[in-house]
Amino acid sequence: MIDKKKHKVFVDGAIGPAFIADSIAKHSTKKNIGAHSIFLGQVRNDIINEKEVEAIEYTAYSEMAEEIFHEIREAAFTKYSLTCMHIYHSIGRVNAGEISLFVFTSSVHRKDAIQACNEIVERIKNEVPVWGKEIFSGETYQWKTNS
Amino acid sequence: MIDKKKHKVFVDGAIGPAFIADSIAKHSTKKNIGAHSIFLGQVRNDIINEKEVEAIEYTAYSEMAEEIFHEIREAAFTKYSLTCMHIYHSIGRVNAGEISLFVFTSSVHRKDAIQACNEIVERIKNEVPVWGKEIFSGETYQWKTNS
Amino acid sequence: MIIKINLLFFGQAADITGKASWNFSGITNTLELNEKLIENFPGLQTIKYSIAVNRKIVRENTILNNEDTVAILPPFSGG
Amino acid sequence: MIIKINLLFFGQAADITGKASWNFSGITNTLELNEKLIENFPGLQTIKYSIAVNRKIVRENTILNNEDTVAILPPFSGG
Repeated sequence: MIDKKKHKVFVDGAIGPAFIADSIAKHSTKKNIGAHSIFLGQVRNDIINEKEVEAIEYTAYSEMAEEIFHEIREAAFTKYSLTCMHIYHSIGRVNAGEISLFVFTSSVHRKDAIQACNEIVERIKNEVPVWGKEIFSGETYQWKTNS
Repeated sequence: MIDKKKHKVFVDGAIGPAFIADSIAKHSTKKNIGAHSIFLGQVRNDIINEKEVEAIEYTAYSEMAEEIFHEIREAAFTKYSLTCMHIYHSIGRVNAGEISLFVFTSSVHRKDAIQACNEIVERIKNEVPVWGKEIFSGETYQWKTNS
Repeated sequence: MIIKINLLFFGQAADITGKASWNFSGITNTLELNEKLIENFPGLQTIKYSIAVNRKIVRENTILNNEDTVAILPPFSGG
Repeated sequence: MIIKINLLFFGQAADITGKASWNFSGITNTLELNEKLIENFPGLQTIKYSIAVNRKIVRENTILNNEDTVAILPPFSGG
Protein backbone atom coordinates (compact mmCIF):
# COMPACT_ATOMS: atom_id res chain seq x y z
CA MET A 1 0.00 0.00 0.00
CA ILE A 2 2.79 2.40 -0.91
CA ASP A 3 1.74 5.25 -3.16
CA LYS A 4 4.77 5.97 -5.30
CA LYS A 5 3.00 7.37 -8.31
CA LYS A 6 4.73 10.41 -9.76
CA HIS A 7 2.90 13.66 -10.15
CA LYS A 8 3.91 17.04 -11.48
CA VAL A 9 5.79 19.00 -8.80
CA PHE A 10 5.52 22.48 -10.32
CA VAL A 11 2.24 24.33 -10.05
CA ASP A 12 1.43 27.75 -11.48
CA GLY A 13 1.32 30.45 -8.85
CA ALA A 14 0.54 30.07 -5.16
CA ILE A 15 -0.48 26.81 -3.47
CA GLY A 16 -3.88 27.45 -1.88
CA PRO A 17 -5.10 26.15 1.50
CA ALA A 18 -7.98 24.35 -0.25
CA PHE A 19 -5.49 22.38 -2.36
CA ILE A 20 -3.66 21.39 0.83
CA ALA A 21 -6.93 20.39 2.53
CA ASP A 22 -7.81 18.27 -0.47
CA SER A 23 -4.44 16.49 -0.33
CA ILE A 24 -4.95 15.75 3.36
CA ALA A 25 -8.52 14.54 2.84
CA LYS A 26 -7.41 12.07 0.16
CA HIS A 27 -5.38 10.21 2.79
CA SER A 28 -8.37 9.27 4.96
CA THR A 29 -8.85 6.11 2.89
CA LYS A 30 -5.29 5.00 3.70
CA LYS A 31 -6.09 3.71 7.13
CA ASN A 32 -2.64 2.31 7.89
CA ILE A 33 -1.26 5.86 8.09
CA GLY A 34 -0.62 7.07 11.64
CA ALA A 35 1.25 10.31 11.00
CA HIS A 36 1.51 13.09 8.46
CA SER A 37 4.28 15.68 8.42
CA ILE A 38 3.77 18.81 6.37
CA PHE A 39 6.11 21.67 5.55
CA LEU A 40 4.82 24.85 3.96
CA GLY A 41 7.06 27.62 2.67
CA GLN A 42 5.36 31.02 2.73
CA VAL A 43 6.61 34.15 0.94
CA ARG A 44 7.77 36.81 3.43
CA ASN A 45 7.41 40.56 2.97
CA ASP A 46 11.04 41.17 3.95
CA ILE A 47 12.23 44.77 4.02
CA ILE A 48 15.48 45.08 2.05
CA ASN A 49 17.11 48.50 1.79
CA GLU A 50 13.84 50.09 2.92
CA LYS A 51 11.84 48.37 0.19
CA GLU A 52 9.21 45.73 0.92
CA VAL A 53 9.05 42.41 -0.93
CA GLU A 54 5.63 42.22 -2.56
CA ALA A 55 6.01 38.85 -4.24
CA ILE A 56 8.51 36.28 -5.39
CA GLU A 57 8.60 35.23 -9.00
CA TYR A 58 9.93 31.69 -9.35
CA THR A 59 11.66 30.30 -12.41
CA ALA A 60 13.21 26.85 -12.77
CA TYR A 61 15.35 24.71 -14.99
CA SER A 62 12.40 22.34 -15.24
CA GLU A 63 14.00 19.33 -16.94
CA MET A 64 16.83 19.22 -14.41
CA ALA A 65 14.52 20.05 -11.48
CA GLU A 66 12.19 17.16 -12.31
CA GLU A 67 15.19 14.78 -12.34
CA ILE A 68 16.36 16.04 -8.94
CA PHE A 69 12.86 15.85 -7.46
CA HIS A 70 12.73 12.26 -8.67
CA GLU A 71 16.09 11.49 -7.03
CA ILE A 72 15.00 13.11 -3.75
CA ARG A 73 11.78 11.10 -3.87
CA GLU A 74 13.50 7.77 -4.51
CA ALA A 75 16.12 8.41 -1.81
CA ALA A 76 13.42 9.22 0.78
CA PHE A 77 11.42 6.08 -0.05
CA THR A 78 14.60 4.02 0.26
CA LYS A 79 15.76 5.56 3.54
CA TYR A 80 12.41 5.89 5.34
CA SER A 81 9.36 3.72 5.68
CA LEU A 82 6.83 5.99 4.00
CA THR A 83 3.28 5.36 2.89
CA CYS A 84 3.03 8.48 0.70
CA MET A 85 5.03 11.51 -0.32
CA HIS A 86 3.96 14.61 -2.19
CA ILE A 87 5.98 17.64 -3.22
CA TYR A 88 4.56 20.79 -4.82
CA HIS A 89 6.52 23.92 -5.72
CA SER A 90 5.20 27.12 -7.25
CA ILE A 91 6.38 28.54 -10.54
CA GLY A 92 5.61 32.14 -11.44
CA ARG A 93 4.42 34.88 -9.11
CA VAL A 94 3.56 34.17 -5.48
CA ASN A 95 2.56 37.15 -3.31
CA ALA A 96 3.81 37.73 0.22
CA GLY A 97 1.64 35.71 2.61
CA GLU A 98 1.01 32.99 0.02
CA ILE A 99 2.47 29.47 -0.03
CA SER A 100 5.12 28.41 -2.55
CA LEU A 101 6.30 25.03 -1.24
CA PHE A 102 4.25 22.10 0.08
CA VAL A 103 6.01 18.93 1.23
CA PHE A 104 3.77 16.19 2.60
CA THR A 105 4.96 12.82 3.95
CA SER A 106 2.93 10.06 5.59
CA SER A 107 3.93 6.95 7.51
CA VAL A 108 2.70 4.34 9.97
CA HIS A 109 4.84 5.69 12.82
CA ARG A 110 5.65 9.37 13.18
CA LYS A 111 9.47 9.31 13.07
CA ASP A 112 9.61 8.30 9.40
CA ALA A 113 7.24 11.00 8.19
CA ILE A 114 8.88 13.71 10.31
CA GLN A 115 12.49 12.92 9.43
CA ALA A 116 11.74 12.38 5.74
CA CYS A 117 9.86 15.68 5.52
CA ASN A 118 12.74 17.62 7.11
CA GLU A 119 15.31 15.98 4.87
CA ILE A 120 13.28 16.57 1.71
CA VAL A 121 12.89 20.27 2.52
CA GLU A 122 16.64 20.68 3.05
CA ARG A 123 17.42 18.90 -0.19
CA ILE A 124 14.91 20.99 -2.15
CA LYS A 125 16.41 24.23 -0.84
CA ASN A 126 19.98 23.11 -1.67
CA GLU A 127 19.71 20.98 -4.77
CA VAL A 128 16.77 21.95 -6.95
CA PRO A 129 17.46 24.49 -9.70
CA VAL A 130 14.79 27.03 -8.84
CA TRP A 131 15.33 30.78 -8.51
CA GLY A 132 13.21 33.30 -6.70
CA LYS A 133 13.17 36.92 -7.78
CA GLU A 134 12.07 39.17 -4.95
CA ILE A 135 9.78 41.78 -6.45
CA PHE A 136 9.61 45.07 -4.56
CA SER A 137 6.77 47.53 -4.67
CA GLY A 138 7.62 49.83 -7.55
CA GLU A 139 8.71 47.07 -9.95
CA THR A 140 12.36 46.77 -8.86
CA TYR A 141 13.67 43.35 -7.84
CA GLN A 142 16.61 41.35 -6.52
CA TRP A 143 17.47 37.67 -6.73
CA LYS A 144 16.71 35.78 -3.54
CA THR A 145 19.40 33.72 -1.78
CA ASN A 146 18.57 30.75 0.43
CA SER A 147 19.92 30.75 3.97
CA MET B 1 3.79 40.21 15.96
CA ILE B 2 3.78 37.06 18.05
CA ASP B 3 0.42 35.39 18.40
CA LYS B 4 0.46 33.88 21.85
CA LYS B 5 -3.25 33.91 22.50
CA LYS B 6 -4.53 30.79 24.16
CA HIS B 7 -7.26 28.75 22.59
CA LYS B 8 -8.99 25.57 23.58
CA VAL B 9 -6.88 22.55 22.65
CA PHE B 10 -9.53 19.86 22.90
CA VAL B 11 -12.06 19.55 20.12
CA ASP B 12 -14.96 17.11 19.96
CA GLY B 13 -14.37 14.26 17.53
CA ALA B 14 -12.12 14.25 14.47
CA ILE B 15 -10.19 17.28 13.18
CA GLY B 16 -11.38 17.84 9.60
CA PRO B 17 -9.24 18.89 6.61
CA ALA B 18 -11.38 22.03 6.20
CA PHE B 19 -10.53 23.10 9.75
CA ILE B 20 -6.84 22.64 8.95
CA ALA B 21 -7.17 24.60 5.69
CA ASP B 22 -8.88 27.40 7.57
CA SER B 23 -6.03 27.54 10.11
CA ILE B 24 -3.49 27.73 7.30
CA ALA B 25 -5.45 30.41 5.44
CA LYS B 26 -5.59 32.64 8.53
CA HIS B 27 -1.81 32.96 8.42
CA SER B 28 -1.69 34.63 5.01
CA THR B 29 -2.07 38.02 6.71
CA LYS B 30 1.08 37.36 8.79
CA LYS B 31 3.51 38.22 6.06
CA ASN B 32 6.65 37.88 8.16
CA ILE B 33 6.11 34.11 8.33
CA GLY B 34 8.42 32.12 6.07
CA ALA B 35 7.73 28.56 7.20
CA HIS B 36 4.96 26.44 8.66
CA SER B 37 5.48 23.00 10.12
CA ILE B 38 2.45 20.79 10.64
CA PHE B 39 2.07 17.42 12.31
CA LEU B 40 -1.14 15.42 11.95
CA GLY B 41 -1.87 12.26 13.91
CA GLN B 42 -4.26 9.94 12.08
CA VAL B 43 -6.07 6.96 13.63
CA ARG B 44 -4.79 3.65 12.21
CA ASN B 45 -6.90 0.56 11.60
CA ASP B 46 -4.34 -1.69 13.32
CA ILE B 47 -5.11 -5.40 13.43
CA ILE B 48 -4.68 -6.68 17.00
CA ASN B 49 -5.34 -10.36 17.68
CA GLU B 50 -7.18 -10.60 14.37
CA LYS B 51 -9.50 -7.73 15.21
CA GLU B 52 -9.43 -4.43 13.37
CA VAL B 53 -9.40 -1.07 15.14
CA GLU B 54 -12.47 0.84 13.98
CA ALA B 55 -11.97 3.98 16.01
CA ILE B 56 -10.19 5.43 19.02
CA GLU B 57 -12.19 7.00 21.80
CA TYR B 58 -10.14 9.64 23.60
CA THR B 59 -10.64 10.72 27.19
CA ALA B 60 -8.52 13.19 29.13
CA TYR B 61 -7.89 14.61 32.55
CA SER B 62 -8.79 17.99 31.11
CA GLU B 63 -7.75 20.32 33.94
CA MET B 64 -4.29 18.77 34.13
CA ALA B 65 -3.97 18.45 30.35
CA GLU B 66 -4.70 22.15 29.84
CA GLU B 67 -1.95 23.01 32.34
CA ILE B 68 0.54 20.78 30.54
CA PHE B 69 -0.42 22.13 27.13
CA HIS B 70 0.18 25.61 28.54
CA GLU B 71 3.61 24.58 29.84
CA ILE B 72 4.54 22.98 26.49
CA ARG B 73 3.40 26.14 24.73
CA GLU B 74 5.39 28.50 26.95
CA ALA B 75 8.51 26.34 26.75
CA ALA B 76 8.37 26.27 22.94
CA PHE B 77 7.93 30.06 22.71
CA THR B 78 10.91 30.50 25.05
CA LYS B 79 13.19 28.06 23.27
CA TYR B 80 12.30 28.81 19.65
CA SER B 81 11.64 31.98 17.71
CA LEU B 82 8.02 31.32 16.73
CA THR B 83 5.43 33.58 15.20
CA CYS B 84 2.46 31.32 16.00
CA MET B 85 1.68 27.97 17.53
CA HIS B 86 -1.56 26.02 17.56
CA ILE B 87 -2.34 22.66 19.10
CA TYR B 88 -5.60 20.75 18.68
CA HIS B 89 -6.38 17.32 20.09
CA SER B 90 -9.56 15.29 19.68
CA ILE B 91 -11.72 14.15 22.57
CA GLY B 92 -14.33 11.44 22.01
CA ARG B 93 -14.58 9.09 19.07
CA VAL B 94 -12.29 9.39 16.03
CA ASN B 95 -12.65 6.78 13.30
CA ALA B 96 -9.73 5.07 11.56
CA GLY B 97 -8.51 7.36 8.76
CA GLU B 98 -9.52 10.51 10.64
CA ILE B 99 -7.21 13.03 12.30
CA SER B 100 -6.94 13.31 16.09
CA LEU B 101 -3.91 15.59 16.60
CA PHE B 102 -2.98 18.81 14.80
CA VAL B 103 0.19 20.68 15.77
CA PHE B 104 0.96 23.82 13.77
CA THR B 105 4.01 26.05 14.24
CA SER B 106 5.11 29.07 12.20
CA SER B 107 8.32 31.07 12.11
CA VAL B 108 10.38 33.46 10.01
CA HIS B 109 13.04 30.83 9.23
CA ARG B 110 12.22 27.15 8.86
CA LYS B 111 14.43 25.63 11.58
CA ASP B 112 12.43 27.13 14.44
CA ALA B 113 9.05 25.95 13.16
CA ILE B 114 10.33 22.45 12.31
CA GLN B 115 12.20 21.81 15.56
CA ALA B 116 9.45 23.28 17.72
CA CYS B 117 6.79 21.17 16.00
CA ASN B 118 8.76 17.95 16.51
CA GLU B 119 9.43 18.73 20.15
CA ILE B 120 5.82 19.64 20.86
CA VAL B 121 4.58 16.36 19.34
CA GLU B 122 7.01 14.33 21.49
CA ARG B 123 5.98 16.19 24.63
CA ILE B 124 2.27 15.74 23.90
CA LYS B 125 2.69 11.97 23.42
CA ASN B 126 4.69 11.64 26.65
CA GLU B 127 3.31 14.21 29.04
CA VAL B 128 -0.33 14.99 28.38
CA PRO B 129 -2.91 12.94 30.33
CA VAL B 130 -4.96 11.65 27.42
CA TRP B 131 -6.00 8.05 26.89
CA GLY B 132 -7.06 6.35 23.71
CA LYS B 133 -9.36 3.37 23.79
CA GLU B 134 -9.01 1.29 20.63
CA ILE B 135 -12.50 0.21 19.63
CA PHE B 136 -12.68 -2.99 17.60
CA SER B 137 -15.47 -3.97 15.30
CA GLY B 138 -17.90 -5.84 17.49
CA GLU B 139 -17.75 -3.42 20.42
CA THR B 140 -14.75 -4.88 22.23
CA TYR B 141 -11.82 -2.57 23.03
CA GLN B 142 -8.33 -2.28 24.47
CA TRP B 143 -6.41 0.67 25.88
CA LYS B 144 -3.87 2.08 23.45
CA THR B 145 -0.21 2.45 24.44
CA ASN B 146 2.10 5.05 22.88
CA SER B 147 5.34 3.83 21.35
CA MET C 1 -8.36 16.15 61.86
CA ILE C 2 -9.05 13.38 59.38
CA ILE C 3 -8.15 14.56 55.91
CA LYS C 4 -10.40 13.87 52.98
CA ILE C 5 -9.12 13.61 49.44
CA ASN C 6 -10.83 13.51 46.06
CA LEU C 7 -9.67 10.60 43.98
CA LEU C 8 -9.94 10.49 40.18
CA PHE C 9 -9.47 7.39 38.03
CA PHE C 10 -8.69 7.52 34.31
CA GLY C 11 -8.38 5.11 31.41
CA GLN C 12 -7.84 1.53 32.39
CA ALA C 13 -7.77 2.47 36.10
CA ALA C 14 -11.37 3.63 35.81
CA ASP C 15 -12.25 0.32 34.13
CA ILE C 16 -10.66 -1.66 36.97
CA THR C 17 -12.19 0.31 39.82
CA GLY C 18 -15.48 0.80 38.04
CA LYS C 19 -15.39 4.44 39.14
CA ALA C 20 -14.32 7.78 37.72
CA SER C 21 -14.05 9.43 41.14
CA TRP C 22 -14.13 8.54 44.81
CA ASN C 23 -13.74 10.23 48.17
CA PHE C 24 -11.15 8.78 50.48
CA SER C 25 -10.37 9.59 54.10
CA GLY C 26 -7.92 8.64 56.81
CA ILE C 27 -4.69 8.49 54.87
CA THR C 28 -1.86 11.03 55.15
CA ASN C 29 0.44 10.41 52.21
CA THR C 30 0.53 8.87 48.73
CA LEU C 31 2.27 5.68 49.86
CA GLU C 32 -0.58 4.94 52.28
CA LEU C 33 -3.08 5.86 49.63
CA ASN C 34 -1.53 3.44 47.20
CA GLU C 35 -1.66 0.59 49.73
CA LYS C 36 -5.32 1.29 50.47
CA LEU C 37 -6.11 1.45 46.78
CA ILE C 38 -4.57 -1.92 46.06
CA GLU C 39 -6.37 -3.37 49.07
CA ASN C 40 -9.67 -2.12 47.68
CA PHE C 41 -8.93 -2.78 44.01
CA PRO C 42 -6.39 -5.61 43.61
CA GLY C 43 -6.72 -5.31 39.83
CA LEU C 44 -4.69 -2.08 39.96
CA GLN C 45 -1.60 -4.24 40.60
CA THR C 46 -1.88 -5.53 37.04
CA ILE C 47 -1.32 -2.11 35.44
CA LYS C 48 1.26 0.68 35.58
CA TYR C 49 0.10 4.08 36.75
CA SER C 50 1.40 7.42 37.97
CA ILE C 51 -0.12 9.49 40.76
CA ALA C 52 -0.84 13.20 40.35
CA VAL C 53 -1.54 15.39 43.37
CA ASN C 54 -3.36 18.55 42.41
CA ARG C 55 -2.52 18.01 38.74
CA LYS C 56 1.25 17.49 39.28
CA ILE C 57 2.75 14.04 38.96
CA VAL C 58 4.58 12.98 42.13
CA ARG C 59 7.36 10.40 41.92
CA GLU C 60 8.08 10.09 45.66
CA ASN C 61 5.93 9.68 48.70
CA THR C 62 4.01 12.92 49.16
CA ILE C 63 2.08 14.27 52.15
CA LEU C 64 -1.60 14.77 51.40
CA ASN C 65 -3.65 17.69 52.65
CA ASN C 66 -7.36 18.00 53.18
CA GLU C 67 -9.29 18.45 49.92
CA ASP C 68 -6.34 17.50 47.72
CA THR C 69 -7.24 16.00 44.37
CA VAL C 70 -5.33 12.83 43.60
CA ALA C 71 -5.49 11.26 40.14
CA ILE C 72 -4.56 7.72 39.13
CA LEU C 73 -3.04 7.94 35.66
CA PRO C 74 -2.28 4.89 33.49
CA PRO C 75 0.34 5.42 30.73
CA PHE C 76 -0.73 8.21 28.40
CA SER C 77 -1.76 7.41 24.86
CA GLY C 78 -2.82 10.67 23.28
CA GLY C 79 -1.91 11.94 19.84
CA MET D 1 34.61 18.37 -36.25
CA ILE D 2 33.66 21.55 -34.45
CA ILE D 3 31.31 20.73 -31.61
CA LYS D 4 28.24 22.83 -30.96
CA ILE D 5 26.66 23.11 -27.51
CA ASN D 6 23.36 24.52 -26.32
CA LEU D 7 23.86 27.00 -23.50
CA LEU D 8 21.13 27.87 -21.01
CA PHE D 9 21.23 30.83 -18.61
CA PHE D 10 19.06 31.05 -15.49
CA GLY D 11 18.26 33.58 -12.80
CA GLN D 12 20.77 36.37 -12.44
CA ALA D 13 22.97 34.83 -15.16
CA ALA D 14 20.15 35.38 -17.66
CA ASP D 15 19.87 38.99 -16.47
CA ILE D 16 23.60 39.56 -16.99
CA THR D 17 23.83 37.95 -20.41
CA GLY D 18 20.47 39.25 -21.54
CA LYS D 19 19.75 35.76 -22.90
CA ALA D 20 17.96 32.58 -21.79
CA SER D 21 19.81 30.39 -24.31
CA TRP D 22 22.65 30.57 -26.77
CA ASN D 23 24.47 28.31 -29.20
CA PHE D 24 28.20 28.09 -28.76
CA SER D 25 30.83 26.40 -30.96
CA GLY D 26 34.51 25.75 -30.97
CA ILE D 27 35.17 24.82 -27.35
CA THR D 28 35.99 21.34 -26.09
CA ASN D 29 35.58 21.44 -22.31
CA THR D 30 33.88 23.38 -19.52
CA LEU D 31 37.04 25.28 -18.53
CA GLU D 32 37.34 26.72 -22.04
CA LEU D 33 33.64 27.42 -22.09
CA ASN D 34 33.90 29.35 -18.86
CA GLU D 35 36.76 31.47 -20.19
CA LYS D 36 34.81 32.29 -23.35
CA LEU D 37 31.73 33.12 -21.34
CA ILE D 38 33.57 35.60 -19.14
CA GLU D 39 35.19 37.13 -22.21
CA ASN D 40 31.76 37.66 -23.75
CA PHE D 41 29.93 38.56 -20.52
CA PRO D 42 32.35 40.06 -17.99
CA GLY D 43 29.41 40.63 -15.63
CA LEU D 44 29.36 36.87 -14.92
CA GLN D 45 32.52 37.39 -12.85
CA THR D 46 30.44 39.28 -10.28
CA ILE D 47 28.24 36.28 -9.41
CA LYS D 48 28.69 32.72 -8.27
CA TYR D 49 27.38 29.96 -10.50
CA SER D 50 27.58 26.22 -11.09
CA ILE D 51 27.73 24.52 -14.47
CA ALA D 52 25.47 21.60 -15.38
CA VAL D 53 26.23 19.39 -18.37
CA ASN D 54 23.15 17.53 -19.56
CA ARG D 55 21.36 18.31 -16.28
CA LYS D 56 24.17 17.10 -13.98
CA ILE D 57 26.29 19.58 -12.06
CA VAL D 58 30.00 19.20 -12.86
CA ARG D 59 32.58 20.38 -10.33
CA GLU D 60 35.72 19.65 -12.39
CA ASN D 61 36.72 20.38 -15.95
CA THR D 62 34.53 18.24 -18.19
CA ILE D 63 34.86 17.30 -21.86
CA LEU D 64 31.98 18.56 -23.97
CA ASN D 65 30.39 16.61 -26.79
CA ASN D 66 28.43 17.80 -29.77
CA GLU D 67 24.84 18.79 -28.89
CA ASP D 68 25.49 18.80 -25.13
CA THR D 69 23.28 21.11 -23.12
CA VAL D 70 25.23 23.25 -20.67
CA ALA D 71 23.41 25.33 -18.07
CA ILE D 72 24.75 28.27 -16.07
CA LEU D 73 23.15 28.05 -12.61
CA PRO D 74 23.40 30.82 -10.02
CA PRO D 75 22.82 29.74 -6.38
CA PHE D 76 19.40 28.13 -5.99
CA SER D 77 16.69 29.92 -4.05
CA GLY D 78 13.60 27.76 -4.28
CA GLY D 79 11.23 26.85 -1.49
